[in-house]
Amino acid sequence: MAHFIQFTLTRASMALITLLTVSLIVFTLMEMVPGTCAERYLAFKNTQGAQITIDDIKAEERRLGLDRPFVVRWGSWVGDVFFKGEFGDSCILRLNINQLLADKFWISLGICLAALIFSYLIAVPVGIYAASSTSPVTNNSLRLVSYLGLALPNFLLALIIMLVSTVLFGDSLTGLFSKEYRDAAWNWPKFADFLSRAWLPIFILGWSATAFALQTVRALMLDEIGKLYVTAASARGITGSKLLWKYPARHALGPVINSLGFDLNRIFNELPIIALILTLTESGALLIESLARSNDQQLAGAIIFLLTASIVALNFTTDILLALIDPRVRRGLMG
Amino acid sequence: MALFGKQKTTGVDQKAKEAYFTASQGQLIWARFSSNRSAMIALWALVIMVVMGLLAPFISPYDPTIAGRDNQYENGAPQLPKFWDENGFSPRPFIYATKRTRSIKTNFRWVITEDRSERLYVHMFVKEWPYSFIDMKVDLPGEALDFHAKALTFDTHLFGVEGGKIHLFGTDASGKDIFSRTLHAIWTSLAVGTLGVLISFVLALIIGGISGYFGGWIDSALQMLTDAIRTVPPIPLFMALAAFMPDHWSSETRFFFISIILGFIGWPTLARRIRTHLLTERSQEYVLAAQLCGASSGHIIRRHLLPSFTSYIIVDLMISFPYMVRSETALSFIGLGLKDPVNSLGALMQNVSQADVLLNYQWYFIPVIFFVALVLAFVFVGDGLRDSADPYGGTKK
Amino acid sequence: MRRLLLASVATLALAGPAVANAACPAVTVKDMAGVKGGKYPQQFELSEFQSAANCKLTFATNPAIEKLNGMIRGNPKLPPLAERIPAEPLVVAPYDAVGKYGGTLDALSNATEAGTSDFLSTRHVNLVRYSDDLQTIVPNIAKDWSWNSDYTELTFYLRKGHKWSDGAPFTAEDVKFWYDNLALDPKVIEKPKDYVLVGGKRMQVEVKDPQTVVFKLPSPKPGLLAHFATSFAQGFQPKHFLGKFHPDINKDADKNAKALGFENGYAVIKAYFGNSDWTDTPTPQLNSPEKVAKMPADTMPTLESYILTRDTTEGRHFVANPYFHMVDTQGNQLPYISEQDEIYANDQQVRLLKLVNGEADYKTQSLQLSDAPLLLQNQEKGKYTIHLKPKIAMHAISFNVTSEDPEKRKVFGDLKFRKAMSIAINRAELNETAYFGEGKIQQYLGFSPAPAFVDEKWKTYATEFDAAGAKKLLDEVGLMDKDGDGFRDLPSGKPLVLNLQFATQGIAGQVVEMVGQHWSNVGIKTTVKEVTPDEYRSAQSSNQLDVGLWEKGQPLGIVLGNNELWVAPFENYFGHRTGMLWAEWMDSKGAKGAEPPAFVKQLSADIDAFQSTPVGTPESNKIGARLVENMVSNLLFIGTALTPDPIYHRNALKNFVEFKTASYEYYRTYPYRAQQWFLDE
Amino acid sequence: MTEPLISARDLTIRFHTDEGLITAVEKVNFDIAPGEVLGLVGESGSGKSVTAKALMQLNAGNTVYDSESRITLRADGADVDVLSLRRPKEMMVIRGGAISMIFQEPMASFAPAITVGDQMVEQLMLHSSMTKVQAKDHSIHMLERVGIPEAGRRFDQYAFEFSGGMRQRAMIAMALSTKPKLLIADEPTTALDVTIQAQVIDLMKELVDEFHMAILFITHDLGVIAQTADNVAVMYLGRVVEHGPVRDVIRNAAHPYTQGLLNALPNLENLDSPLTPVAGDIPSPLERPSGCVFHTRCPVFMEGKCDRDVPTMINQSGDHAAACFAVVNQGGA
Repeated sequence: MAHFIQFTLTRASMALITLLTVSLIVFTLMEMVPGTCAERYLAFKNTQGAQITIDDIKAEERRLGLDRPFVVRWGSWVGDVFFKGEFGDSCILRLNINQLLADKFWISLGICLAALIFSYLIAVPVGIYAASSTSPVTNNSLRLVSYLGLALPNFLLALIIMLVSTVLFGDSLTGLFSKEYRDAAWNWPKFADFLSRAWLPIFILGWSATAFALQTVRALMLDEIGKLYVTAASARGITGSKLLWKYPARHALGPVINSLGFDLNRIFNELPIIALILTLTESGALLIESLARSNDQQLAGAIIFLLTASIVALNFTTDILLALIDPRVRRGLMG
Repeated sequence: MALFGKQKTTGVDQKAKEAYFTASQGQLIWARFSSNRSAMIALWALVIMVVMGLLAPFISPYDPTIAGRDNQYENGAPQLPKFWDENGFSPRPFIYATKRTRSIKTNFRWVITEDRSERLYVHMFVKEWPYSFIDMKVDLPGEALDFHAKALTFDTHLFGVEGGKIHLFGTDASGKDIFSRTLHAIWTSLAVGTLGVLISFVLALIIGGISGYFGGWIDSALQMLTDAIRTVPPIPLFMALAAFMPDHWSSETRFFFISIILGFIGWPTLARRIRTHLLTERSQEYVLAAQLCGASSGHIIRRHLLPSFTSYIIVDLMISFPYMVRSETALSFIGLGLKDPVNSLGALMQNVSQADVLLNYQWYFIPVIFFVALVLAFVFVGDGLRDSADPYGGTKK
Repeated sequence: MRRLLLASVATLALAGPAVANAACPAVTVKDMAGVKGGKYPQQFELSEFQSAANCKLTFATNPAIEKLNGMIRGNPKLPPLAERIPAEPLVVAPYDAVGKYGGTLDALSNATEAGTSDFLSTRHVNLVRYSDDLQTIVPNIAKDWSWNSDYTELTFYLRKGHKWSDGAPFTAEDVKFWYDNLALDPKVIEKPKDYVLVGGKRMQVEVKDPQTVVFKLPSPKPGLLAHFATSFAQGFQPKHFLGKFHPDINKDADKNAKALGFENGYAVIKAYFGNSDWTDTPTPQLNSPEKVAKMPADTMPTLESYILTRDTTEGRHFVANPYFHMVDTQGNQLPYISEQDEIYANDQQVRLLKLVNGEADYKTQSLQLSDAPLLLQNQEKGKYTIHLKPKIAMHAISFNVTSEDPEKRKVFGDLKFRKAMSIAINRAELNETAYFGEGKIQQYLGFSPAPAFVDEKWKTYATEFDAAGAKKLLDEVGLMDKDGDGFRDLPSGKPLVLNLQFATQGIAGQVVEMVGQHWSNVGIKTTVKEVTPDEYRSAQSSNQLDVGLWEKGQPLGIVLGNNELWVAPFENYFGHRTGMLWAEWMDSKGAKGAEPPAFVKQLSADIDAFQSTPVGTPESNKIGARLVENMVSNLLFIGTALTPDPIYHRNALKNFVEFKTASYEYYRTYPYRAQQWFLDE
Repeated sequence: MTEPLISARDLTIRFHTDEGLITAVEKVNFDIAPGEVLGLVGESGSGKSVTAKALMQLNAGNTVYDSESRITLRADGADVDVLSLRRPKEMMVIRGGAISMIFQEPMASFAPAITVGDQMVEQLMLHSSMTKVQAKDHSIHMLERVGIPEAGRRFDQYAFEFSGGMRQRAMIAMALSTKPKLLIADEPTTALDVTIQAQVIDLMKELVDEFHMAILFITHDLGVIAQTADNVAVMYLGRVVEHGPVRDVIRNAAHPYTQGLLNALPNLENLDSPLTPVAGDIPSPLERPSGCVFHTRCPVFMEGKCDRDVPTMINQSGDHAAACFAVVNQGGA
């Protein structure tokens, strides 16, 4: 047990360091995005009329402290984020980011996690079945369906669904809430209203994630089913689903769990595009918004950091879980 | 190792063992693969598309860029050559000449009418715009790497019509031939994918291999790196890197750069899997054995560990391919990847995502069909390969 | 559903006033009912109307007004209507019919402060406005105005009993407060905008009496009135409200601010007023949500026809201003429509779908000609109507005449080169393909539409397609194909590649692509790349762009009050600029940057003269003609064609008159009096 | 002689493969009496493992048993037609019930992430009416019995925490814990080093006596057979070419193939050294030789006879018989 605690602690500290590294990467990214916060800030202050010279921008940069060396700015940023949990103001909207994101980020995370669960709910049984079944027909058709999720670019899927419903039902299915709930406080009716729309992004994201998950599960299962211990087990009279789940399935689970965090990342990476099309007013949309359109470094940085943080967290958990179910990994990690 | 597992436990006749000893693993995989119908169909589809892409300039009747636009047939519907109509049969396929009108009444859309009296006959091997199969231009920053190779220039094309133009897949808003664009797009996307996959594969193998085999602090350090990179979503990564692309870069160079980036984004997933696998494998007896025999680490990784999940790597490569192509389209869609006038499937799909197209110019979707086919082909070939390379594939027939 | 319900309520309510006002005829623009027009078209002063129609106007209000007022946080209970409208209300003639109250106007914007101006303009007010002929300036907030003989004194006469949306009286002090304590206070607006200065110098604002305010100009500027008629910048702000937090007005300003949790008074002013005169900046609800509850109001009082009640990142909601100063010819207080609701959708395709669905009542901003087919096609289905109206700005192309690369600077600076590039463009083809043949081929003139003083020859100068001529000119410039790749290289032998970076917000990709092709045809190599508006602008600001690709053009009315199109870099950060270094040279009085050629100096001299000369006079026309000649003959900006843009409104939206233009310049709907729109479901 | 515990008659096994239908085992007959140790000898590829697996129906899904093939198990007086068993329930008898199997790679035959004890208990509860507690006690007892120190602690460990020899012992313990009538040992010692081999073999011998159970001992190593088995059957290319009591077969092997194997016996110092078998290569399964399957490598090959007719079993002495025409000739002489 002491072993285990020690292992947990090492992983935790590793996660923290990872997070720090990430924050550096993120911050660097934000630096690489063309233009500086100063330019955008000025742009909006002079919404009309007055001309902006390069000098104005320089002056504004000094005001925002953008002239300080990179490391210093990173330091202060990270400091605020880690200790105050404060992301500062958005360049464009000139609003406090913590306030701006508020529940937006949780909504996004919720949608993504839902999609993740959705994908494995399908992938695990189907994958295990596909690996153990002997009927090529069901096998292939099952795979075809789930792979379509991968083959149909999900932004296209979203657009088509949206258009069809527009033409047929005159409702573009866009937005996260219907008008009456848009500004209401969270309560059951609002949540219901939310679900009545959120299913679409969840479905689309989940479907495309399924393909990947399914392939992983199937591959792992085939590898495991091959192992001698399975034959040995059946030689001992263990049969049916017990044989399947306790032996190959359980052992195939390791890598699957291992990659959950990054499946989440993959899903989140696609969320913004969907959000853009379905005009979901959550952080995914904001991310694209701030990256591809307004170049709002501060905002984008905050969102990416939050996302990566949640992924690091998930990875940490999965690592622990993995160690719990696979003693070999535990030994391997403890060295 | 995988091979050994096979004789030990599959039902394949023990005597087949000798055959296996004599046959190379490649032959064996192929033997299995060729008997997997879905995979074979996929493979054929793939081959056909690759060839189409390869010969794109030859097969496509018109220059896919704005230069080849048909200014008399914008947003024109596909034209299918026919052999007969009310005016009788013709051995040589033909299409009709078209007239068009536009006004506020037609909502500013060209209304195109066929002139059935005037036939345009399809001819093979017609002379049209010149093209070169080898036309590689790289002008990275710094003169050193810059070069421009141009060779195999022809101006013969598979087909065309006399006294007009033929558009099998119709045309887009500026009158570019979608058929020609699709062919070129397939090639671009294939190239992007391949480059990306190769790069990420090599990286993954090296880093994952080292990390997984040595474990301990090396592993921890490398994990930190991979984790960090993997946790950053690619889109912003791309965004920032894309900002590096100098204006004067030719579209070829730009696309080259993008595929490299894709590669750099793609590796960690594979790397981490390899590592996990190695962590479990390395504690096995035979590795110890090999070590005792004084085999070098590299040798052990190569000869013992990696083969123990070749199938795994194969399927991973095959999976990651469509993902490369897919990220390309996704990025193009939000305007960070390749875009018009570059011909990539992504760029073409960007055009589809317009309400107007969805409602009125459905033939813009034809490239999408190819994209879907391409991805599916890859996935099924991938699965086919993994089944064939897999010890148990035999029992799955 | 909700809308229908309100509508029916409204009809019931209307029965009352309709009878009571039988005395006065229901004068509309369509049918003046024998009443002859007043001093200004389509509107009267109360006394003027009553004498013209010889009747006594009795007033009525929106039956839901109490409820609406209840939605404005912190607004006191409503006094009777008579005390809400000015003693001298502005009587406006509806276009087609006396409307009915109720309903919600649904609007669609890109995001906070993005693509909002067409909607913003529906509630906008200013001292004066342009009438829908876009020629006549007519009163609005101001009852009337007068110039002194040499255009150095502009006097505005305000309305007795005019009140802010919180019931506080609106007086000349509010005008002076805006000018002295906001527009010219560097702590509020860092750098005074060009429009509050005259020839770079400030004016003096004098309060004669509560209803009379005088602008004293250092030098003549007849355009100042036009500015108030077109600008989003309202020449008045609520002193009684913002003053509480302005240290120069109230010594307890900072104390009051701290009480609300702000560091100082300016912070509060920033929270309410923003850093510019722009009128839909985020309100405290958005910019300081944690403090807003303690603040006196969610938004500052306004004179506009609607006042904001809810401001989120998803959208905004407005209700009718119970103190609005306009009534129709039946005495019904405007606006007719009770509420406005704005939602944000940043994706063009999504917005189009919503419009096709009829999910908005009116839209024009960021609708492009290329969207016309789809919109036109679904008019019946979506129960809306599309008008195609000429734009003021046209797609224009410029070369970076002060490029960082000396060789390019030399080439781009060469008029022959610019002319070659202009005639290399096949505008006819462009028009056919990109503009559906709806465009009117024209050179860029600076003025748009072209005033009378513009010589015909300039309108088509260097617009005829002549590839051969272009090649010949390029040879003369010394651009030859040295390395035999089929494209011309710089005299030094370095390859010349024009990288056409564009943002769809500024110009259509198809246009760029085709222009690029046309240039390649004469041997100039081009690459096309779409970028975000921000990338474009920052590249432009840092002088990294080779080719400028953006819309350009302003009407005479604007030019009179705003010189930016004629002084290097020839527009603002958001517009189409070139000659950045010339601008630097002129700003720094020759200390920095590059010295501009004579014609540039001439332009800036002329524009000052032009602005200080009464428009229409021979003198003014002479200067105007010279401005155009210098601008066009030097081809700093290469024009393509004047094209129309779609304007969308749902058929249920009544009293919606066809606009003259689809453009920002006269501030969108401002000349067309959105207050008298009403919904008839 | 006593009634056989299990008997195979005309056992013929084929596989569907990509290369077509392949014959793995052809017309194999043998009996195993209770308590008897039958050694099944042959080079790798001779079909011995397939034969053994057939007894438990462990061969993969693409296996075909010829209609006349019969495997009869006499468990508790009742006859069980093994090959006719279909439903998992019925299989319990032959899988871990009356028959247990231990494999060549002890490591690989334990599930890596499940404790040894867990797997033992699972099996016990499946095949007996024991409670969890009883099952655990019994398992630990078995582990002790096969000589694993601190069995109590080991019970909760994973296979990878065992040493090679210990794993095989544990494997045996698990196999025997359900008191099967027949233990199939598929090359149980090849993966172990010399000293351990000896121990394991001794252990198995002891257990046979103690539990009075039969063993089907599969190996390519006649040396091992010599130490363990009562009877031996030599297989080549899916056919039994010679069988009989170990002594007779080893002393005077009749079949040229058996002779070849004997000549190739490794010296006892190094049991691990690879076999140097009969000259020539085993033919590919695809071209199975006509007539006597061995004729392609036979030193006494007779043109026109061995490659035409299939030799039948010819009795030598007692139960000792071999399938070879040459043998006939000798006998004749």
